[in-house]
Amino acid sequence: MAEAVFYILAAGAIASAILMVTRKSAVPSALSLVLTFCFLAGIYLTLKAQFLAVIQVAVYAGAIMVLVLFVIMLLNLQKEKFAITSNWKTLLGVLCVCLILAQIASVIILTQQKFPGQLSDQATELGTVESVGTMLYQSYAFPFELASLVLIVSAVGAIVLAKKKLT
Amino acid sequence: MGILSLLILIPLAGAALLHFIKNENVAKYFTLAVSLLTFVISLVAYFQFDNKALGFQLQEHYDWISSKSVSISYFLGVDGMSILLVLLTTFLVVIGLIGTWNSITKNVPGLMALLLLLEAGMIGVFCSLDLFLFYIFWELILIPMYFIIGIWGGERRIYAAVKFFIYTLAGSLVMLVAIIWLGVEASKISGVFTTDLIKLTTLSRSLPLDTQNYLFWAFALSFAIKVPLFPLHTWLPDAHVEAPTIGSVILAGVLLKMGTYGMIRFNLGLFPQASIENASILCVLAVIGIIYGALVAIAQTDVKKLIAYSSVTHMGFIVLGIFSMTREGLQGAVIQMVNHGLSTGMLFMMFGMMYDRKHTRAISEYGGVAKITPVYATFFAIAMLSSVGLPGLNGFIGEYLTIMGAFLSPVLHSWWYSIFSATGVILAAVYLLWMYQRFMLGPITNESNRSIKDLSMREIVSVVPLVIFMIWIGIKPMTFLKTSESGAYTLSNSLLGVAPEKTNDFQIVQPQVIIK
Amino acid sequence: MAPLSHYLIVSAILFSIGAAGVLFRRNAIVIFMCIELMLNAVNLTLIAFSQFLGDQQGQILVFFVMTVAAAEAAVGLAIVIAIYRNKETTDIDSLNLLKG
Amino acid sequence: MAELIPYIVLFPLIGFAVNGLFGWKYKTNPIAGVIATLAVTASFVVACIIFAGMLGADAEHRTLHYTVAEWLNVGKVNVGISYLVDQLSIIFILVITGVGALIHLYSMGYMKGDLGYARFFTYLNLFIVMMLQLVMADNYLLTFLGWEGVGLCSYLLIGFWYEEVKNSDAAKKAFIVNRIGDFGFLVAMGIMLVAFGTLNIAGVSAAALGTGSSAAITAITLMLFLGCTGKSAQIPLYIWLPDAMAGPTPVSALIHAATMVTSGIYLVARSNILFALSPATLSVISVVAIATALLAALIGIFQNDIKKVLAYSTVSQLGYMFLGLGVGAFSAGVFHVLTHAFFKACLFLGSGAVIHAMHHEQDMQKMGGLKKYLPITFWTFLLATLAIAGIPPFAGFFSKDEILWRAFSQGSFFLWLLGVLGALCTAFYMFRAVYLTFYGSERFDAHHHPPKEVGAAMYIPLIVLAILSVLGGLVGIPEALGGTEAIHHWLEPVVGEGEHMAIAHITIHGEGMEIALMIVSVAVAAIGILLATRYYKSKTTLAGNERKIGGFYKLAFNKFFIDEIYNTLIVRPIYSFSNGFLYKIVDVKIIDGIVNGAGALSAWFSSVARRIQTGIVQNYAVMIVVGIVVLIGYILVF
Amino acid sequence: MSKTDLIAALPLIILATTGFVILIWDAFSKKPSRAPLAITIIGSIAVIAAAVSNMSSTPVAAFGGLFFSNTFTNFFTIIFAASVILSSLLAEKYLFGKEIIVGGYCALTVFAACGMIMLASGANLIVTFLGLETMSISFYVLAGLFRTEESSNESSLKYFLLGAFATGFFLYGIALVYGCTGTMNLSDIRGIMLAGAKPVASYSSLLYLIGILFIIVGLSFKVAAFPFHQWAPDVYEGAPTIVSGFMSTAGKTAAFAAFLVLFNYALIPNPHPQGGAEKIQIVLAVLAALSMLYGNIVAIAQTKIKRMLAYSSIAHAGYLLIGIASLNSNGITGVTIYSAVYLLMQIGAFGIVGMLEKENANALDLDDYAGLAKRRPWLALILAVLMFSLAGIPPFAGFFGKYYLFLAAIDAGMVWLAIVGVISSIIASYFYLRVIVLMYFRDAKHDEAVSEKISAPLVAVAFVTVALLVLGLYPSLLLHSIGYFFQ
Repeated sequence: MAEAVFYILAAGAIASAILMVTRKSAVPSALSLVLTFCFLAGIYLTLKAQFLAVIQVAVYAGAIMVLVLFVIMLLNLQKEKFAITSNWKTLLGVLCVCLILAQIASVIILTQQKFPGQLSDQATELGTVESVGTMLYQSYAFPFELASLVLIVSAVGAIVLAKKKLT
Repeated sequence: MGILSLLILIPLAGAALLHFIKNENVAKYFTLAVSLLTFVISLVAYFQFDNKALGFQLQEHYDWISSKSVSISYFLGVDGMSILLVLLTTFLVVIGLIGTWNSITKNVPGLMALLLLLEAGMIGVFCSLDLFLFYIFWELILIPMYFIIGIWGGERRIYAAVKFFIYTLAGSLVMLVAIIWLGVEASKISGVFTTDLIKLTTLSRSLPLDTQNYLFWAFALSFAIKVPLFPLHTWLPDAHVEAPTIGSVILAGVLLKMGTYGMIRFNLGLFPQASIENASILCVLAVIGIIYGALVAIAQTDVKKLIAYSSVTHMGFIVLGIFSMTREGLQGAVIQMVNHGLSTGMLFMMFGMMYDRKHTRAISEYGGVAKITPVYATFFAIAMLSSVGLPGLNGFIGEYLTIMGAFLSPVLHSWWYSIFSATGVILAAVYLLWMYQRFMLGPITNESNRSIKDLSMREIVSVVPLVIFMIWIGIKPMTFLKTSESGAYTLSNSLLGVAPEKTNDFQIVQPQVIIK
Repeated sequence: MAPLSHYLIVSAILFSIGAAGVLFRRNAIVIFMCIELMLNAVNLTLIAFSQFLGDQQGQILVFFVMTVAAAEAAVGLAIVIAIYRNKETTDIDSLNLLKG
Repeated sequence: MAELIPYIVLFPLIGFAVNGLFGWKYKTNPIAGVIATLAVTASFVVACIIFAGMLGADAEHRTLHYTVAEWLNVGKVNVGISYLVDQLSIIFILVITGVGALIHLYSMGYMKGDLGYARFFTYLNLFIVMMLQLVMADNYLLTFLGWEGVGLCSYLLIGFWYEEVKNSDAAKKAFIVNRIGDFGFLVAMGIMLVAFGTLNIAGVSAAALGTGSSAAITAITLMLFLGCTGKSAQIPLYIWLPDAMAGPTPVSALIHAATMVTSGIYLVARSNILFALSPATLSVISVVAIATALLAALIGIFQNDIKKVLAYSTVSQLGYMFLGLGVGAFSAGVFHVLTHAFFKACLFLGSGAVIHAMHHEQDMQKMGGLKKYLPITFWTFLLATLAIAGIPPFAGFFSKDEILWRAFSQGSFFLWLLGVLGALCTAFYMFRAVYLTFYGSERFDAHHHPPKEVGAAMYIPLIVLAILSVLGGLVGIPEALGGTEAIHHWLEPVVGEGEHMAIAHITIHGEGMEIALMIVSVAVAAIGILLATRYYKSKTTLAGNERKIGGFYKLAFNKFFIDEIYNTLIVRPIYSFSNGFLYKIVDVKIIDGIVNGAGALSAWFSSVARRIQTGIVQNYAVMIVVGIVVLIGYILVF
Repeated sequence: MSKTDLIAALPLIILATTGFVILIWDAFSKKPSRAPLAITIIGSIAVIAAAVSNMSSTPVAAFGGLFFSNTFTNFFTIIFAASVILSSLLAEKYLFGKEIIVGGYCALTVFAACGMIMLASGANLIVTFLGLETMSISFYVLAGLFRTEESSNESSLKYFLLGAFATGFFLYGIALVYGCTGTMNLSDIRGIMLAGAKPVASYSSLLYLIGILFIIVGLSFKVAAFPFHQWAPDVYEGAPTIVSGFMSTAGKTAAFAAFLVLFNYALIPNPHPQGGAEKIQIVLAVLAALSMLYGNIVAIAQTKIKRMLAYSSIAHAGYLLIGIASLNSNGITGVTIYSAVYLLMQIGAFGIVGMLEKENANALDLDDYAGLAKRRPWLALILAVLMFSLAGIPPFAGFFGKYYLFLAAIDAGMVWLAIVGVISSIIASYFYLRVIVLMYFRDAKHDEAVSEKISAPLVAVAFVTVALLVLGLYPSLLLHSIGYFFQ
């Protein structure tokens, strides 16, 4: 059962991802991406990572993608003609990406016997808000603080770059 | 502080101080004073030097970069071969300065500073007993010479300067790899990465022959470019032609010797077996250079270019002498280095004097000048004859000893090296006499030449010491050969101690003949 | 329960789709979205490893990746806006002032 | 006695130094000539004292050594500035200083008023110094110093009037051709060093005796002989000598007739043991020598320049000397050197007097009838001509005939026959010169510039030399004619051993045969003189007559086109090869082309490689992806 | 969070605080002033002081193994702080007159430096990742600082897109390494690698190697190594000059510090336990070789000085990669020395370019340097020294750095790599010399000599020059302070 759910979600994620990269217009792309994120959140759930599933939806689908859509609308980009470059260089690139996929996938398949066969026993516990939170605020408080630095930087950066008028 | 450090530091300090001198004349006199002081100190060093003692003298040793696994030191010292070259350097700088006193009008303090920097570098090269230190001095010389050619040179000075720089750099970087490699190999044996020449001399012999060969060639390449050995010589004519007179004098007089000095000190000193194995290749190139340089010199229409190609020939003799590895060859090479410094230096300087008057390098613009400037013609003739290798003048001693060295060499299995190189004496006469004829003799073809002034007192003062040394070395060479004797003999003995038996072209029984 | 390898392969596929998108989409914002997809794919790998190995560090990192993604989004969009102000386009092919 | 030796060298050296350093001050003042002449005379006096001493001593004590200083002592090269005066070298020393002094004296008159007066004597003294080094050295290296030194002086003196291209060309040619010879000498020294480990002349000879004949000795001697062909003007290197007549005539007399050109003979005689040990080399010498003698004689027949005639005659006579050496008659060769020095110097000085009187006109076609204007010159010239023609009892007869006799007795009839043929030519062209110059009509402007006999400074040497030309042969009158062969006995200790080895297989002929041959050669000389008289004595025009001979005339007149052949086959190809191929193609195009090409290649590569940088972001991303594929591929595959 | 933890992180804390102080100052100040620069410099000096004092204390992995503090990390901290000081000094003239926020510039440089410290000191892949991102995001913004200029915009966007793309790979690499080792703690990974047994063997060494490879890709991108270098010329050209100087030096140095920590310490510790290590070594060596050759060759054809310096920086990334590829202690020393020296040289060169650009109306073509020696003898002299040093000519420090790197390569048995280094150095000398040729051997378009006035940028470049000479003559100064990192 859980297996089937995973495959359905996975198929959905892949399909919506493909939709995302193939839509000519930016807005459908963005919406497809939101869909992908949701599918991914579902997959996280199958892995019993509830906390991350929740913030996946909240942060990605909710915050980031809204921001992106907002900008798209702001810049009025939906009508643009350009969408896809297709020349031999791009084709070469895409081919290479496929090759990378094949390489990684083959390595994964080749060595899959060595992976643990099922979720670890603590999996359920690990994925909860409580345990992740404890971890973050205790052992990983330092990087948590550092993360604030990243956010500050992005805030300052956004101001520096996009503020309408500087003094 | 030891006397050798002093020799390096005084010109360096002089160069630094020149930054604060703006007046041209003050700068010149200051530089003259500094270079004279250096010369005097080098004389003191020469008299402190004990001809009879073995090994390196006047040593100075300070740790420089040292740790558990790295040992690079500031290590100076001289043997008979290097002290002669140090003397040559300090002497030529003084002479060159006097001889070209009025040639330069543009940014004189700058040139003077570079000249002193160059002097410090050259002395450093000849005194370093640490490969790392040696390399630093070796490269240090590039910078001032590059500027001297590039700023004060002729029309194609930029091309010449860049070619000189990159060509030499190419060689020396290969040497750098070799120095590091050698140090690494040493560290595998002794546990310490070292560039100490004396330590490496013993360590390098235990390396596998392959490695020795690679290292040998890396060093040889670098030195061969500097010498320059055929076919790596093409930077030389350009550099000489474009350089200002003082640059040519120093370049021909001293810089080229760094290459041959390196061959003696490092190629022979560090890799005796590889040297013996590869001597014939280098000698073949040297002999080709001797003949080739001379033949190409015949074709030149530019005096400086002609002298430049004659350098290729002369330096070929030195390389031949070095890789004959015999006492005669090595001694000949050492004295030939001095000789070439004196005679080619003088040729360049004297031509520079003419160039200052006439501003052309084309031989065809001259002709019959001897009639107008007899004193000049006389001195030029002496320098020319010294270069031709006339017995009684210095050039002969060097060429003769190197050729004999090649004859006697047990590592060169043929007499053809010597025989072919001896044809150089014919060709030298051809190109130099022909040049002299077109330059000095015959009717005055160019009426404007009638106004050329003969040498001034200053110029005579600058060339007379050179002539004195030419005759001195020609007639009493042992004064100088005695100095380098212990060094050269020790090296030759250690090399030929590992050499195979000689097989000659002609089977000759060598009887021991003692005739009274 | 699907095996770990399937999770990883799904992740790899998503990653590749994202990477491919970066290569052929011309709109700077869409390219940025593709990159977001790539990060998400990695997140999946991290979570899968984390849960199969029973080690929480993977999930912690995912948390930070999301933070970073947000930060990048802010900066990236600011850059796009700045460009749009000057050139009125977000077509990256038109950005070739600098080359050679 | 030995301690006097350095003074022989010292006096001319002082003369050289004084004139060299201060000569520019006293310009045309005769003081320079006085100093130089006195210096050489002093040295001649010293030589005479030594000679007298040697005469007084036993044969074993006639060898004197003196070491001035150490010169080179490096490894096996261990030579000093040390002198060896023995029976052989004293002859040369006497000739050099004696004839040298006379010629110095003569030059004082000849060069009077020349702007380079002091310079001339400086060079001349230097020449004496160097020539003395050559013959006095006890080792080959010092000999070589002298050898090259005289070459230098020759160069300086031939090109003395360097304003003329012709002169400086001749000087250059002389030096370079000599250098080819010196190359041989140099190589010979190298082989000596390898084979015998010494450069000491006595040492080498002794060592060679120890080893016996060998390839090395043949190589050494051939190489030495190459040196001799340069210095002593033999085929193939004789070409410089006729051109060398461009120098002032005293120079031609001293250097290019009496002394320097005989240094080859000295060298061979000095190394007689080496040469004797190499029969092959001796044969080569004989052949080359006779060929030279004949060729030069033939060319001499039709030359119109009086000095050229003498020059070719010198080449020819040198050929005779070498012929003597080649057949192992070392002392005979040296004997001819001695007599030749007298009569040829006399001839040259005579011609100098003529030229002087004719205001530097050298073409005999523009002379004639000078007998009455220049009586002293005429008579001395005639005596010397008789000597060279081989008319008894003049000096040349004895020495030349001995060479021919030794050639014959060596078993080579052909050498003898060719030698006699040469003698015929010699007599012919020498008398041709006499007739053209001194007889016949005056083919010059006698009214405005009547020729005047030369002054005392010039005719005293002429007379002295003429006397010597007449009497010089007395030291070597063959036993067949009841003589003592004094010079052979004198030289016996030096060259005797070599002669014995060289002529081990001699065919013994009687004295009757020797006398018969003498008669033949005298007859031949007489025929030559008669022919010359027949054709030239009273002829007013000659060019027309000679031209009628046709082809042979053309060949001989143009010196068999040897210079042109050398020019076309050697000089020009070398120059074209150097300039057209080595310099312009190998050096500039290939070697430098590669160097510059490396630079150009990286520049080209640079401009190509930078095209990857398209400025388009996605291309950059493609590059990244491609890189990743390759890297992972590497990890997976290898 | 103990006291030792805080002390260990003190430099980082001080620096971050400095950033916040600047932001606060900026928020309240009305008109542009130089105060932020002063604050930055003071803060950085304090950081250096803290780092120096930390250098000699016992090495720790603070915060429960998240943050290293030892000689190595503090050394790099000092370098980063110094580069902040230098670029602040250089900015003193450069930024004024343009419509930008000085405070923003200062804050972003400081935050970028914070990121660098995290990158160099991170004892956990999480911290490393955060550091990388902090630094990168700051750079994206800094590159676009001249937001009204198209080239600056373009530079910023290119950097951003490609940087984020590369980050994706880097992150994927971390994920794979994590998956194969079960931990992100570097010390633990090192332990596992040295043990050479458990997880890697039981999982997949191939997957692990691919992970490493992706990390290499991410870091190579940051150091601009071939073939991940293509952003660099465009970005360095388009970005404000002093920012280019800062990015191409400090940023690269930080990435190399991370390289050292990740590879030499954790991922492939010495002695090599796995067969895969040789492959990684070859990969790194090949990247090094290609970067050196490509960077130097393409630099020849450049006509703009900033672009030329950008390509030279690609080549220098190659030289530094030699040290990484050597995977031995000499390599560590070499990379450390050379990155310090390189930072001085490159920041000095960009600094002079910035000074001249400011004075001579955007003079950024190489031809604008013709005759500089006459106009500005001191600047020309300094630039000449920098060029010689970049070309690796003794006695300047650039030579010594190269020396150590070649030493490392030969010590690792890769003579060929040293020879490639040599060949590319020869090629490089051509374009470095060209600058000197222009300055000294060619005549200027306008010739009047300008008397040099002492200014902050001049002090900075003069300091750099003297430092290069001193370090070149007495490299022990550096060597002794480095000591032995991973023993």
